[in-house]
Amino acid sequence: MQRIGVFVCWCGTNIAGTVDVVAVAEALKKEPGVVFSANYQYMCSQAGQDLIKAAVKEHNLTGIVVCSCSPRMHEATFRKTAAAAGLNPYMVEIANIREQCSWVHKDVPTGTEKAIILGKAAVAKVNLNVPLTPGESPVTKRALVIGGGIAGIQTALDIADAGFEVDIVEKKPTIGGKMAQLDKTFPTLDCAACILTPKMVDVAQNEKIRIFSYSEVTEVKGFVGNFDVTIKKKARYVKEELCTGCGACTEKCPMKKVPNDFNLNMDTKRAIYIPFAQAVPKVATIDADYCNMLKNGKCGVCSKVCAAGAIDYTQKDEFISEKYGAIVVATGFNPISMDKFDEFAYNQSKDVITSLEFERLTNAAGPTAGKLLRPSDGKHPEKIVFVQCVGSRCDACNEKGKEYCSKICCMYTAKHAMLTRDKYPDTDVTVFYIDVRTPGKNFDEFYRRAVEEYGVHYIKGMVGKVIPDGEKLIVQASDLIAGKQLKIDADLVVLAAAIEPDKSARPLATMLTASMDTNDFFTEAHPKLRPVESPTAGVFLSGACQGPKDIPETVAQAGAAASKVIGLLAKDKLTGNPCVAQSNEMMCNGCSTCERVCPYGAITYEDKEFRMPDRSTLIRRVASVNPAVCQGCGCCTVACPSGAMDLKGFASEQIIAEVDAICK
Amino acid sequence: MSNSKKYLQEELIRISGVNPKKCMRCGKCTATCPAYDEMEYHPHQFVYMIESGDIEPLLESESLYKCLTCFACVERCPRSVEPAKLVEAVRLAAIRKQGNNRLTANDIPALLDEDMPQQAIVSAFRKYTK
Amino acid sequence: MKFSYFPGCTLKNKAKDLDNYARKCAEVLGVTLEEIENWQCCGGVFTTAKDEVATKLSSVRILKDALKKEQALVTVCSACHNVVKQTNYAIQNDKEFAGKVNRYMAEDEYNGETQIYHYLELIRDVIGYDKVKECTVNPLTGKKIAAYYGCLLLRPNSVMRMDDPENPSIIEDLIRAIGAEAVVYPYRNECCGGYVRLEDAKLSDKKSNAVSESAKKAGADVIVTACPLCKYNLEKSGCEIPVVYITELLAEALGVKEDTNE
Amino acid sequence: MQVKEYKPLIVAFCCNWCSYAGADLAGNNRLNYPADVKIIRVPCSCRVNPTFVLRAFQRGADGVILCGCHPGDCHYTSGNYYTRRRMALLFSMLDYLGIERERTRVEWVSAAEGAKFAATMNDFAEKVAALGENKRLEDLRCKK
Repeated sequence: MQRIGVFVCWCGTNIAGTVDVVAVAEALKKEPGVVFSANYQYMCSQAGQDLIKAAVKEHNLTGIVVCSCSPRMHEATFRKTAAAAGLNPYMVEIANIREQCSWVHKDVPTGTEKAIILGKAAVAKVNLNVPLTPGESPVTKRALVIGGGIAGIQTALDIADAGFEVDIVEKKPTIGGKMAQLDKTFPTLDCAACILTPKMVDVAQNEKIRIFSYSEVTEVKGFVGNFDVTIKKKARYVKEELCTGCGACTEKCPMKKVPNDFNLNMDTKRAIYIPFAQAVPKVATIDADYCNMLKNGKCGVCSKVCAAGAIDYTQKDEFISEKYGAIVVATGFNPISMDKFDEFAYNQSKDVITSLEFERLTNAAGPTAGKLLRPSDGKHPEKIVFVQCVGSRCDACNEKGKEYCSKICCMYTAKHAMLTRDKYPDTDVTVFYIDVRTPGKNFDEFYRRAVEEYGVHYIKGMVGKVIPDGEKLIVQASDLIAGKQLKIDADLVVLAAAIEPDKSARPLATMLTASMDTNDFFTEAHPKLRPVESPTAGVFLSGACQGPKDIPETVAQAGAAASKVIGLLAKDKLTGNPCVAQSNEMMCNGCSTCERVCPYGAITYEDKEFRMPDRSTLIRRVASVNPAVCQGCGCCTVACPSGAMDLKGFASEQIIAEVDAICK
Repeated sequence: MSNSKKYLQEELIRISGVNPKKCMRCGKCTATCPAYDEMEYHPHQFVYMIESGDIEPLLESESLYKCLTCFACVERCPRSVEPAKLVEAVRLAAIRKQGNNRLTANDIPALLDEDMPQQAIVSAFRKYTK
Repeated sequence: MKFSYFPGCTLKNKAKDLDNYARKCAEVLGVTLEEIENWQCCGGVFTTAKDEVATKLSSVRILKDALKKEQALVTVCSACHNVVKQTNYAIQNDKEFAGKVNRYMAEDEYNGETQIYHYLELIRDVIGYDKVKECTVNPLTGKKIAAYYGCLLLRPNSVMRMDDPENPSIIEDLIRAIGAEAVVYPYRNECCGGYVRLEDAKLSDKKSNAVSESAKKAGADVIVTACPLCKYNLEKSGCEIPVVYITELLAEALGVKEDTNE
Repeated sequence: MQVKEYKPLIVAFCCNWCSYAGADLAGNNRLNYPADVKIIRVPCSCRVNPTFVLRAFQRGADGVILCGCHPGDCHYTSGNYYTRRRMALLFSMLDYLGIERERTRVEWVSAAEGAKFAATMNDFAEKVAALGENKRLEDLRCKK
């Protein structure tokens, strides 16, 4: 039998105004198990807490009921008080007689009657409370960052800076991501490579950071603090540790017609290649689809010219298992395919390009060495039309595009238009827009400069059709302000394609049990207050995998994700919520129902040996809850057909006791 | 909006099955319309004017009979507003009124020629006459 | 292989070639087209209005007839195809409309079960271009042919589902299969002016001219179409290169053209 | 003869993250609802076993209401979907037993919807009061 103390708070007149606190204390004194009852003006004050502590000592209390404000307000306070008095903090229950009683009822008899009932329910529950201890689990002090773009790079650097080990897994042969492909960055027009490549070098040189390039995550097991991850290192047919990145092989390889994906297939590379000069790691990779040696055993040139002896045609995919305490997703974005938007003639003319392609065309390291030339004939385009919102802001039932605003297009289009006018003042530049969205710092000023100083012609309207006509592209569009349908003879049309999450994100989300929205962006634990955490504990979000973002926002979020990871890794042990599910193995019939309803994958089944009364042993399949993963929703307790599953702190018995107390 | 305007608006939305509120005013329909030069009110204006209840001018407009029903605006509209269906709804609202038939059987002989396919006459009748 | 076949009214009068050659070619390619009995005109255009039911019933009768014979339905005329297909789509996707339609019709309920092929789809999806190549006895080598799709075959794509509505290839692939050169030009999916010729011939001329000029500029010797109204509008507006039905060229390639000339 | 005023007894199960907070907000804003409503806090609406509802009716409750987060907003991602299905089944069975549908309800109340919480409770209490005392499931052995 418990020895329960009841403490009724007045909360000044907040409670005492509508509830006769003395009567409540008196009435509850008669309840089974109650050995002490008191009332006080402010229970949460130091004096009030001292009163509780003294009573615990004096009356050898084993349980406490506080009739006060909402447990959402002061449950933690009173649990600490109990702990200070030597009681298990989970032996405290709160009867909410303020928010849910005195504040919503007007007269004293009603309020008092209800407060007594609420108090009785709490007493009934405490009678069945048992001391609970939060589970502890160790933390592997290493983080995994999936994706090596600017988001992943920044997160990794920040985590490493705090002294923790970080691994970056990047599916391409080099880190750098989309930012490495950009020319200049808005709104300051810094050269992207000038600000990105030093960070890439920092990553390469940081002792705490390992880079798994040309690699993918293939399996994730475990839970916060204790993830087991399998990483596939794809065969690059070059020994990373031996390759010096001298580039001799990439010059001598006879297979010259390999589409160069780094330049968006606007030029070619060799079958053995280093994506770009500042690649990290600066190691060659063989494209097995094009290499003659790998396809039919005839060639071997790269092996002959490699002074370091790094070429290895027999290399196989390698699987590595690693342990991590936290995982950061930084899988980034891609522009959507333009196949479904051929009214803009992307597949009909080489001179209709996407903005990312334009970025490569203006980049000094790009296919035209930075000269703005038409892909079709290498001539300088005299009239350029930019089309915004291609595939963004589409209706949900429209099968072609995306419902959301891609966010970055207005600004990069203004940048492209401005840079074109700056470098080639004789070029006529027109931008078709629906709305110009420039809410960032110095963004609108930037856009206005494009119009006012650089003379970019902005037209409110949309392009309906691009008609390839000999060397020209006839752009048929609306000018909504002039009330005209225009036909512009352009030399180059640039489409601001919507962006979408990388295709690798969906299978990764499944592996991580992290949730995604309908557009395959990762969802955050709370859209406002926990924007860099996934609802799955130990999984964090960085960059455009969570939603369209520009570089400053990505870097800010990357830092925020890193700080959350550091906060987690700084702990030696993780204390969980002790109110977790627990299976009674003697009652469990091994049906797996609970396993199926658990949203966290916290329940597993194992074959266990049981000693029978006749001393024989029996192996039975029973449920087992991982307390570190269980979040305590209790869904499994209801699903369990044999009643074996229960929730600590909210046991079926306790809730029924409350029901009974209320219905008495 | 007056009650009669509201009634007409609801009627048009019902006939067309289209929600003009979905429009984001990009003007792609008007950019794409092959009959633009012949129209007084253009596809995006049909959407906008129906949404704001300013429908009378549309009912009177020659533009109703210039739409080619080529579905280019339906195909290219990013918001699934499908302006051609609204144009059709207004045209029907106009010609369904007594005596408002655009084309009568008596007009046909003058328009016919040796090679004209039946399809042209049948279609025109469907579009211009009730 | 037997299919229900709906020629439509124009093919019985002004566009007999389109019909006759379609049947002849089908026979050569191993497909029998059985004409639906007592069919009525489809109406020429699909009325998008939700409250127009009676005008769509003739299409429903055609579809029901094919269903009764447990055959897929084949159409040739672009306009008929558009009307029948849009009607079928409306029955499949608009319960209220389907209900009204079925209350009009005395017999069994129809819920959009019939599969509809345009003649071009029949060739692509059922017969196959390889079979066409095999049966080609008179390849049209060296001929530069421009395919004119117009609007009705391709749009709205959510209903028609024939090909990429902005960059189609179904006619071009057939042109190549019969040994000719396909000329791709930007106006091939633009409108010819359609029935508006009766209302405003100038508009129709302008639209048709844009198409034929575009084809000519791209180097075409001949324009092919599957729509009698497109052919009429192009010719009427003074197109300088011949406009023929796709079935006529196919018949020429398959060596059955002379037979049908009466 | 003395007529005792009939007051319904209503048990409300509220999830900790949304509805219980919504009830607190109703209190903060001093929005009245009948004292007949007594709230039991559960971590998630999916913690409510149908037997709890039956138990309440057996012990003389006149109405039982479950409140959870809005669909898609569940703190535990999917708990309220389970609640919705389980309770649909339970309520149809209670209906079969002759317990009026109006005595049971599932309602989504977010932490920001104090007003909705109060309005829901007022409405529910009124409907239950109109039905009168629930005797059908009441276990007379439970009566003193």
